[in-house]
Amino acid sequence: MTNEDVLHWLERTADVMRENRAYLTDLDSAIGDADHGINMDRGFSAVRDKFPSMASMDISTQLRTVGTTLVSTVGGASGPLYGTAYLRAAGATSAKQELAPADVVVMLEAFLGGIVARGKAQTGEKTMVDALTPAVAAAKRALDQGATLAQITSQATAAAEEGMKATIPMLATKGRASYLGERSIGHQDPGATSSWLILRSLAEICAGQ
Amino acid sequence: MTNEDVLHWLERTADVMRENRAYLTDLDSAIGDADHGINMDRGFSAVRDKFPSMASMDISTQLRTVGTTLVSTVGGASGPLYGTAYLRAAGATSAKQELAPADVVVMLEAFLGGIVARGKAQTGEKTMVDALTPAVAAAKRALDQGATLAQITSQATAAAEEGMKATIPMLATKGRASYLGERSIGHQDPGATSSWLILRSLAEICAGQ
Amino acid sequence: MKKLINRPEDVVKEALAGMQAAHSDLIRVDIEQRIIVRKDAPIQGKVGVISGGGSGHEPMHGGFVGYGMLDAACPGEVFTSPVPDQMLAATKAVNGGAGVLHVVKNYTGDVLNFEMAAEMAAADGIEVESVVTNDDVAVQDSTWTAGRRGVGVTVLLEKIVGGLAETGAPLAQVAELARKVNNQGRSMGMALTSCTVPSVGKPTFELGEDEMEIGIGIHGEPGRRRVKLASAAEVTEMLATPVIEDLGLKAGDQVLAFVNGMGGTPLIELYIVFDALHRILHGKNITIARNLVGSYITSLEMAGASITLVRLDDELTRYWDAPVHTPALRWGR
Amino acid sequence: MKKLINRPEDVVKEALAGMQAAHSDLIRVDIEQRIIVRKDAPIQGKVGVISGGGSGHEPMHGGFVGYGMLDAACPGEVFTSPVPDQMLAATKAVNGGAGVLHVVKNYTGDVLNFEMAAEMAAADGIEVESVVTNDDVAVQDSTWTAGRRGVGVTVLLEKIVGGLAETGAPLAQVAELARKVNNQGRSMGMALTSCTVPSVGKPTFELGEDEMEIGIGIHGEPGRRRVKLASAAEVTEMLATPVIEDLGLKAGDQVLAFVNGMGGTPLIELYIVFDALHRILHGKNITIARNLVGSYITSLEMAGASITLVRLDDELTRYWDAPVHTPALRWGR
Ligand SMILES: Nc1ncnc2c1ncn2[C@@H]1O[C@H](COP(=O)(O)OP(=O)(O)O)[C@@H](O)[C@H]1O
Ligand SMILES: Nc1ncnc2c1ncn2[C@@H]1O[C@H](COP(=O)(O)OP(=O)(O)O)[C@@H](O)[C@H]1O
Ligand SMILES: [Mg+2]
Ligand SMILES: [Mg+2]
Ligand SMILES: [Mg+2]
Ligand SMILES: [Mg+2]
Repeated sequence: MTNEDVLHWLERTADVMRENRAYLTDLDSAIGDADHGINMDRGFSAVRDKFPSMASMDISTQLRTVGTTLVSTVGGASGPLYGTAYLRAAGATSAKQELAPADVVVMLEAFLGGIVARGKAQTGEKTMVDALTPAVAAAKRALDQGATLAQITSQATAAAEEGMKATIPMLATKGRASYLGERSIGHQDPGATSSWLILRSLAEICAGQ
Repeated sequence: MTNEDVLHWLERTADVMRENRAYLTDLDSAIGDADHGINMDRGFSAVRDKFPSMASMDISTQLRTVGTTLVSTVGGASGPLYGTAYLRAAGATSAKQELAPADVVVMLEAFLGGIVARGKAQTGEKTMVDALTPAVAAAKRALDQGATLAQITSQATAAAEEGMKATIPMLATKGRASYLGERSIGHQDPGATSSWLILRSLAEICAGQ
Repeated sequence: MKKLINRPEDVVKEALAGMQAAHSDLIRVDIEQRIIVRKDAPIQGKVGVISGGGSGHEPMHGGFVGYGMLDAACPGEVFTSPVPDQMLAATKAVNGGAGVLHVVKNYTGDVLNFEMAAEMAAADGIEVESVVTNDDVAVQDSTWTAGRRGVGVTVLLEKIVGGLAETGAPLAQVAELARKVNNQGRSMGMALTSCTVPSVGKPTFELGEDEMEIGIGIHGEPGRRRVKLASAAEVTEMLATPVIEDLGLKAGDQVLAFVNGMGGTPLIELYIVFDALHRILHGKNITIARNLVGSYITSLEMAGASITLVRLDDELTRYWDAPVHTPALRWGR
Repeated sequence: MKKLINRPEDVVKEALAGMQAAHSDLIRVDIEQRIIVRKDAPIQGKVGVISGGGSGHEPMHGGFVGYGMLDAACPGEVFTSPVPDQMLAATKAVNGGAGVLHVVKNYTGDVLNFEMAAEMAAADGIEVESVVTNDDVAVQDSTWTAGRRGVGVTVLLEKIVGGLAETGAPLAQVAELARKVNNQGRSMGMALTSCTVPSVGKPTFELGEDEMEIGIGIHGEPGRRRVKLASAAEVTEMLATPVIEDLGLKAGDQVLAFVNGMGGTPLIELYIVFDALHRILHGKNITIARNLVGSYITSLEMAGASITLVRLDDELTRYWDAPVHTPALRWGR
């Protein structure tokens, strides 16, 4: 995928975050503090303002710009988490003019790696990690089986959706939801949901290829 | 009427204020501050505590006791107003062992006189005065026509009720309700209502005679 | 009714006990007589300044008892004027031989009860002067009403007058300054919600989700008119304009601006209102030389706010700045 | 949604403008960078103490910026941790060469953002120490959670630590005192009503007319459990008991008792709670040597209260009593 494709992915992500602003916030109302959708929309709106200047950037610089922008506009837990994720993704794609399917998988691994490094969460704690970990695994599997980028990203998205749904019965032990104890059970994690949306946006762009 | 009758009147009044605590407070909610029933019940409950000692008092002392008790327990506008009313009534009945019909009318005049002296209200301002003024006039008329105490007090009560109802269309120009301006129209004045209840209690006692 | 209370009839008594426990360094609470007295009262040769009114307006008045403000306060039942006995007891407790000033908010109940108390005090040979505050511009044509209500200015007046009294000024001068502050101040308030008198158990009035009351008093009385919800900027305009006009403020004037919360409105909103007020006054070239932002004269848990402006001169500014040490207001010591 | 606001997205900005207009004698507000800085910062040789967190908790933290408390505060969006850029800007603005203490409430968002800010400051050669407050006993078995939340103790810690920093003590000592205060303090809160985040427009959670939440945080998060309404005495018991036990208070101990309102609860109710708390502690022979009663760490317009107890020794008492002059807390000058 080219830097133009990456820009399309980011544009799609920004639109999706706006469309799901209320939905993500409702999820956060149930087990958090009712701001996840607002946070993500605020962050990606700031990213949107930079799209004009991003067309001429290479992929790594594009992703770094997203990371620094999210860090400095989102706040909350998701700001440093997604910010670090995009910064790590930028690191993993430096000097690349195009991303082959393998490069995209490496990028997704780095993305997840950033969130784990920053948040220290493991799977099963009812966080973004529960959507992203199976997604990255699925992407790797598809790659090994020689799948196309479209197949890789759509299988990653499907896995992320499963992982997201799997957070519903989980007892939160990280983040704000953990304060609820038992009462966190039965609600879908907002961050796992935004992670799925980010991957779904990627798959939609790659579907074209 | 004897000091025993007066005590019955006061006992009846105390019961009626308790029964109408919520009703008077609701009326005060509409155009005041939602406490008239609470105030009257608090005051007459304090009076009730003094009933045992009041049996041995003469009429004037009984009424003075009510006046001072109301002054020191009711507060609000109605405390000084009714307090002064009973104190004036006490003055008008001093040294009397029994009250003839004429004496009762004099007592009621003094009662009204106390409220007017303290509150400076005229009829038509949507206050207690609008119930008590016609009541006293009716009592005088009945007395001149040689009516019995039962007739005098029941006609005074009927006039008070009319006066009370007549406050509904009035624009309040005294007391808290006056702050509402036009919005005070269409509501019955709480104080006029408690005044009517006081007279009705008297009539009920005298009906026996 | 959702309140942190025990039995409704114990609300005032227990709140007083709490104040005593929290502020025993400043005040003496007589639960029986229902009065809050400055710990070092009576102060010989100093004019005693007392006030009182219904409870439910906390911190007013009990929270203003202490050095440089009130010598005593008489809390009545919720929204009900205290009784003359309390005022007389307070008057006696603070009389240091220089006489006592009664600061009375203009409500029939407060006026009549303080009137009786003043008569009793006079009978006991205590010199008493009464000053009635009536700053609420929401109440118009006072010939047709009980007169404008005493609201926000009362708080500022108690501070300023208390500052003068602390200097040992004579009763006549203290009363004169009190009248001056009242003349130089105006207020107007609004409510987003009603409030519930504990012993009643239900809201005094009902307000729709999209409605607010403009021109309310401080006892949950309905306001002068009910209008659709508006922005903080519009609400501030609705409150500030009549205050500015009634006070006849002109470019170049200096004011003490007081944005008050009604009890249920958080500070973040009061600062937004203050920002709006600041813009309005700035636009008219009126300077906010001093200000007070917070919930100081409340109506139980009512959500809403009021705006009070007092035209300042050197004398008022000096005594506003003078040291004060009470549970609710403290500076300079 | 009934609030005195304009556009939801302008709430924080306009509240900051209001604070600037009201307190320009004490603070400097940088609306662009979203920081509130003590007017005379940076003070050479003095450790800078900063804090920050989501907005909606006013007066915390901005109201605590001034002499003897915070050097700067970083307000985030409502209930959302500020971003590292703000914290870095505040850190630079208050660095007088003696280093900067970051007071961080234990929420993942606050911790992660302050962590990034500290990394950036270190890169700029500024010495930073971070202290995380985690006093909320409503959060149990912290091995299974993000750890206890930082709530009421944060306010008291900022005052006490600010008092020490004012003496010119070195960063290590200031940080050590901060950790000591956090170790000696515990809190627990409850809600009678939910609250509404302006940009959301509806209550974060729904509560029945006869229900309350016990063990809430300060972001409108639902509490640990939902129970039937109870009296102030019972509620105080529910909050005080776990605090007393977790802190291991014994007869003879002296405490700083803080009864805090959540934003929509009026002072009269807080004094009733303080009265109940005073009885409970008195019964256990624990002395309330110092106290604070009022709404200092709030959740927008939520009705409710929290109780914080800090075990006092001479050092903590000395710096609690030390002069402070901020918009929200002032004494001794
Ligand atoms: N330690 C962590 N590791 C990974 N993700 C986390 C962690 N803590 C919280 N999250 C994610 O952050 C989401 C909440 O983000 P957001 O609501 O924007 O921040 P905040 O909780 O500060 O309000 C949660 O739904 C969860 O998925
Ligand atoms: N100046 C006055 N003269 C006569 N009656 C008055 C006057 N002012 C008020 N009232 C009466 O007092 C009643 C209100 O009494 P209450 O509610 O107990 O006191 P408050 O108004 O102080 O709460 C009114 O309904 C009215 O009848
Ligand atoms: Mg959140
Ligand atoms: Mg009334
Ligand atoms: Mg009343
Ligand atoms: Mg948040």
